[in-house]
Amino acid sequence: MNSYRPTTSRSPGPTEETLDVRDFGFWLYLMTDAVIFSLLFATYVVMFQNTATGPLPVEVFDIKHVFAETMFLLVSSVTFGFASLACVREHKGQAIIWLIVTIIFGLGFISLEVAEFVGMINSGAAPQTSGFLTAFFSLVGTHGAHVSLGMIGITVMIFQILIKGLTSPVKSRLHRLGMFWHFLDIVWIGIFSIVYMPAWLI
Amino acid sequence: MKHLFLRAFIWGISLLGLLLVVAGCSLQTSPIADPKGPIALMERDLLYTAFFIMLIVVIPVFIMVFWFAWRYRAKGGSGEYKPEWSKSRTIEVFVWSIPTVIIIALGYLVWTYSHLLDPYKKIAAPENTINVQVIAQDWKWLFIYPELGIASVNELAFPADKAISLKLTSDTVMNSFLIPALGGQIYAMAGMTTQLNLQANEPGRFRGRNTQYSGDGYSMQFFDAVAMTTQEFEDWVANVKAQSKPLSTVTYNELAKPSIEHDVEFFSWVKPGLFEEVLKKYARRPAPTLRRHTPPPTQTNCEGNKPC
Amino acid sequence: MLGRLGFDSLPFYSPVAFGGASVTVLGGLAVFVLVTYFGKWRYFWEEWLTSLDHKRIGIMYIVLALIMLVRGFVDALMMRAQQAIALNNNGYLAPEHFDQVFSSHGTIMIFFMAMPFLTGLVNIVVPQQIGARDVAFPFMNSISLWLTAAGAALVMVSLVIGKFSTAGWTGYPPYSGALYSPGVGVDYWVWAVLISGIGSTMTGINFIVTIIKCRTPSMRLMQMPLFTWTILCTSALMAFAFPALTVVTAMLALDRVLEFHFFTNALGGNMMNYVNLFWIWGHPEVYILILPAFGVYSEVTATFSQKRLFGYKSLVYATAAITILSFSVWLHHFFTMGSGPNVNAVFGMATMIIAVPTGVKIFDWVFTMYKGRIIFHPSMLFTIGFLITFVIGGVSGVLLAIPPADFLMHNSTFLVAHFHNVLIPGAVFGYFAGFQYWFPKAVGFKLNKKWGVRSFWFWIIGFYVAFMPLYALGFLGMTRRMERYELAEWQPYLMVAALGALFVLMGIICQGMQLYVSIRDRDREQNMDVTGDPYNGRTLEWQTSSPPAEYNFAKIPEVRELDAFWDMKQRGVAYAPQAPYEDIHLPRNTGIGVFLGGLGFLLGFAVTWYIWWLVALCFIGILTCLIVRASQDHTFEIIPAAEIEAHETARFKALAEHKQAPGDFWS
Amino acid sequence: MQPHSSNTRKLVTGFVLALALTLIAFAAVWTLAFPVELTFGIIAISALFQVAVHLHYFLGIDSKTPVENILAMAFAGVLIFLMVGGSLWIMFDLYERMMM
Ligand code: HEO
Ligand code: HEM
Ligand SMILES: [Cu+2]
Repeated sequence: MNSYRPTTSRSPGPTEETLDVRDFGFWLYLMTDAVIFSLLFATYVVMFQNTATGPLPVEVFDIKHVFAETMFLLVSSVTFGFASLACVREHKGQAIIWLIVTIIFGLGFISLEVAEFVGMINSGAAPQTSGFLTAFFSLVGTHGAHVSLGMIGITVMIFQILIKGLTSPVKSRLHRLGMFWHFLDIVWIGIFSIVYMPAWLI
Repeated sequence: MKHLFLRAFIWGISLLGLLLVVAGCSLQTSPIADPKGPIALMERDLLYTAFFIMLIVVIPVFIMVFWFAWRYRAKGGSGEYKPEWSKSRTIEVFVWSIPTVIIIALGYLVWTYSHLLDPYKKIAAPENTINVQVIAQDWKWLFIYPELGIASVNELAFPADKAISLKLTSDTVMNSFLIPALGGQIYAMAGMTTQLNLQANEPGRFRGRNTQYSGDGYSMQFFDAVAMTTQEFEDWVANVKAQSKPLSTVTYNELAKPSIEHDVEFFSWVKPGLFEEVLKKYARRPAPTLRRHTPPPTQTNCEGNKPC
Repeated sequence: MLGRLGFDSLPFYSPVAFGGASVTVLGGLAVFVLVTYFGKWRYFWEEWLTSLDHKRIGIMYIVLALIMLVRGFVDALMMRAQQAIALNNNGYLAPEHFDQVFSSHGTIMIFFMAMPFLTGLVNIVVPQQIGARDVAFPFMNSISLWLTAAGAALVMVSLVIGKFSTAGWTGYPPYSGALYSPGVGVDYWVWAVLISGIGSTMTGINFIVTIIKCRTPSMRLMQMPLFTWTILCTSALMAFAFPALTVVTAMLALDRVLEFHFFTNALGGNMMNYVNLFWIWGHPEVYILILPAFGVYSEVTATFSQKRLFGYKSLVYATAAITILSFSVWLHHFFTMGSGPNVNAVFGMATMIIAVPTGVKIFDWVFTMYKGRIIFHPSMLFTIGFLITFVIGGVSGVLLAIPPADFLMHNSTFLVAHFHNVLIPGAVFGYFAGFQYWFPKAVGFKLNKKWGVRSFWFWIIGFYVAFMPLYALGFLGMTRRMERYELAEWQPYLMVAALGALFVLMGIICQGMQLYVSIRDRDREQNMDVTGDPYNGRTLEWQTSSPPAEYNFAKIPEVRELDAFWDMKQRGVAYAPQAPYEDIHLPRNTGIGVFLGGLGFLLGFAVTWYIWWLVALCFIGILTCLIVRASQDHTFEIIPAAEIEAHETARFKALAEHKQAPGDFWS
Repeated sequence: MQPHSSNTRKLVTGFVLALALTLIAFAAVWTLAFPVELTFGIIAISALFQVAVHLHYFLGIDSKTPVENILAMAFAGVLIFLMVGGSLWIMFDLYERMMM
């Protein structure tokens, strides 16, 4: 290989154009993630009657609990929205505060979910108990894992804002993280409408 | 050098011709090309029909490829050269429409024959049908004759003048049941029942096997399907009954243990409901009575605590 | 501490296994020693492993594919040898060993030969064909490469430590579940497939964005070369089909490791759903394999017929139609599972509809040859071989798509013949054609033609001899995956098939010779590709130098028509001076992709062997890599205009001095 | 990038709408005021609307969104429909034929 290699290297950051390209790429990633979730949903629907010797859905779901989880997640979506707005308006401090609020609500959601899972497992409704529970834990757990990852992302972004300030790469990352966070809220709509609510009706 | 190539070529061609003739002969009597039952026959004819329909487009493709490659070769080709020619409405219409028409024809075949040859469809009236329950095990097949109360391993006997109606399940991994000469293929899976209806034209012995890879003994997991005259079948049943070997839950569990190249074996008595018992081992859903939320249909007629 | 890992994991249980392990270990050692001896570690690390240059990544993909082709082919030879002799005896491979061989053959050929091969071609060619300087996400590209390599490494390691899966490339449960396959084999398979699959999803996203967003602004969609079109569709398939594979293998892993009940026999598992989910990915996958090959054939027929591609628009629409349709047919892989006639018929008909756009493509290539001036370059030979042979495979596919006919043929060697018939003369011939075609572009010198022609003849004859008997065996009722059999009438066919495999072996040896001879003679005047346009090409990749500068194009090209470069040559502006030059931004090399690949490999290995502390460490490591990378802003470097000018001036000077005009290689 | 077009008002509107739709669904299930079939309908419709609300007010999808993003979403939508619809059709058909 005698191909040409440059010798100089100043090191610029990404241009606005590359950031725009990244947004589209991230959007596509979200679409592929949507495929993952929809297949988990399909599997859940296929398996939710396969309770074998384990409990029925209605015996393990608690509507108040789910309602609280829903509220936490919904509010966190809005607070992230406020963080994005603050970021557009170049209010560094506000952005950080809103992000912290978002994490708090996210944590609230996750702790409720963990409490729900632990409670179920302790009452003998573990993922190993039946096909239904396997499908349930996997679907809802995958969502929970995404939310946790999102919170790690928010933490990283808080530090980036503190250290780097609201530079355009930072803003662009925050924007994509926001897309991720809002997307997870949409998945949650699916979860309470398809997983929890029918259980109380059938 | 040239001679060498020529000789090798001639040898090659003659060898090929010989092989094709031999192959052709042995294929004529192959279970697929020479089926022994009405279902397999229809399936084979369907295969052939579809193949011949497709030749309508396939042959022109062959001819055109060789012809064009020869005629328009750069060195010595005689065709004219038109480097900018790249569009032709007429050709486009043809290349889209002819395959479409063929596919419509094939689609019609698919629809009608899928319904006609649905493996669940009974072939004959109940009194002309013999029911067999089939359980796939590692690595053998158990055939239970619920009406006769007998069972056999690795031999499926039935009278040639009756249809057989199989209900299949598996007591191990996924298996696939196929008797090529009689046609039809269906999976056998634990906790589920699939069905297959077959018939033989005349008495004969056919090879059947599991076609879904299932582990060490898979290659030798075959059995004989034997179509018999009525008399032969009665003798066979009598012979089985004379074995005085019962298939109880205990002996069943013994049988179900993995074994390779299991010999043909007969059971003179089968515990009633054994097939269902095996199915229930893998129950996916609770019994309907456990469902709190399906209101019992009789509820409205009951008064107070009185049983009804 | 080491989970399930122990001394008994080493392959001392059978001489064949030990042989395989030794070859693997010695091969790895030989590479290590050679590189160390020549002191090339630094060079490899800085110039290759950490490179984000799409052309180098492409070359590394193809090197991986060629190595895995050899490995997969050795497996094939072993199976052919076994089946040729195993009439009423155990042959030389124990059942359990034979089963590892067909499983690893299928897995390797699909995931680690075909996928890297096509991804490599895509990487080298697509950005150049659309006048771009790079892919949209160069770093992600590097991750994809190294995740694929990690998967391949897992399969290779299974030769040495532990055993590979025996569940086939499809891994159907409950057989692949913990109850029936308690060893580490299926875990190796799951993680190899899962990890490389994530890489493929990323490749898909990357190239969708590259093609949509990074084309030269003057190129409209309907002016994109056909290869680029097929890659756009392939990428869409990759991005949207691979998540299904991720889901289904992850579920299988959960079943195995955490005793979940997705697909178990008992407690509410449902193995039918595995089959369903697997083929939701599996069927689009076969079009992921074939569409890039279709793209190559489109380029090759036009170039070597020295003529415009016939029916460009039809070809584009046909490709798009195949893309969507391929998501609506997956049930044809399990007609025999017991679905009702309505379901079977609808999916059967949907499957057949794909024959229409495929047929249109075939006809369009045939009419591209019509009124052309055909040059029998090896890549054109592979194309003609494809046209004839693929049709046979396609027709057998359509036969299998008729549910009642499939009842006879499902799981038989007829099916094996079908899919090799579409995979080898369909997909693999396409990759070979592309390899022969773009080789000079990638490395700057031409491939030896004589050895190329020889390898073609061995491959095509070998193919017919090896696989036509399998169609016949299907009629004789032979099933797939048999390590022994008891019907004597099968044996002659199997012996012929083994002979065919030997022919293919000759073909592979010829390819090796071709590479060797070409590299040996690369400095000869007539072998060097000075112009960058050895075949009088039509598309933009032939405008760059061979090998291209890191930035591909000093100036982003101006496209006016389909066959943009051809058009430029006609207008006499193909090599117009391009000053003044401007600074160019390019991504800076980084080792994080390599680390991520390494961590992926370790993760897979650790889960396979239940080494949980290592799993935790790997997770932390991966997260750290990602956070570090996500916090880097200055990931680019600038190539100053002066340097570009110097380089381009030198190139134009060489072009002017060169005696031949572009494209005269064949005159 | 979308944030430029979004503002506080939009966010708050979105929040109120989403909250209302959530409450409707939960209330319908909690109170069981309607027949089961109707409740299912309510859940489905409010979920669909809520997804739309989130897409528009939070993710900023509107007529100014680049066409390739919309296309990607439509493509994903079609494929998800095929995969999920197909899976459910296949699997429930199989259940029906195999559970006796
Ligand atoms: C590159 C890979 C590839 C390609 C391109 C195809 C293409 C096709 N395949 Fe095949 N396949 C591939 C790879 C596989 N297939 C399989 C299995 C498989 C099965 C399941 C069989 C079974 O398990 O019982 C069916 C029904 C088909 C059908 C088809 C059809 C209809 C096409 C069509 O796309 C072919 C279209 C082409 C045609 C038809 C020829 C050209 C057209 C002309 C000339 C026009 C006119 C023709 C007509 C009008 C008919 N395939 C398996 C098995 C996996 C396993 O079980 O391990 C693999 C790997
Ligand atoms: C080049 C010569 C090749 C030979 C001689 C060969 C031979 C074989 C053999 C003998 C089998 C086992 C058949 C059986 O189950 O009975 C097999 C299976 C298979 N081959 Fe090949 N093969 C070749 C190339 C390829 C290529 C290039 C690919 C893919 C791109 C491929 C993909 C597969 C797959 C997917 C299987 C199925 C594995 C399984 O059953 O799980 N093969 N091949
Ligand atoms: Cu398919």
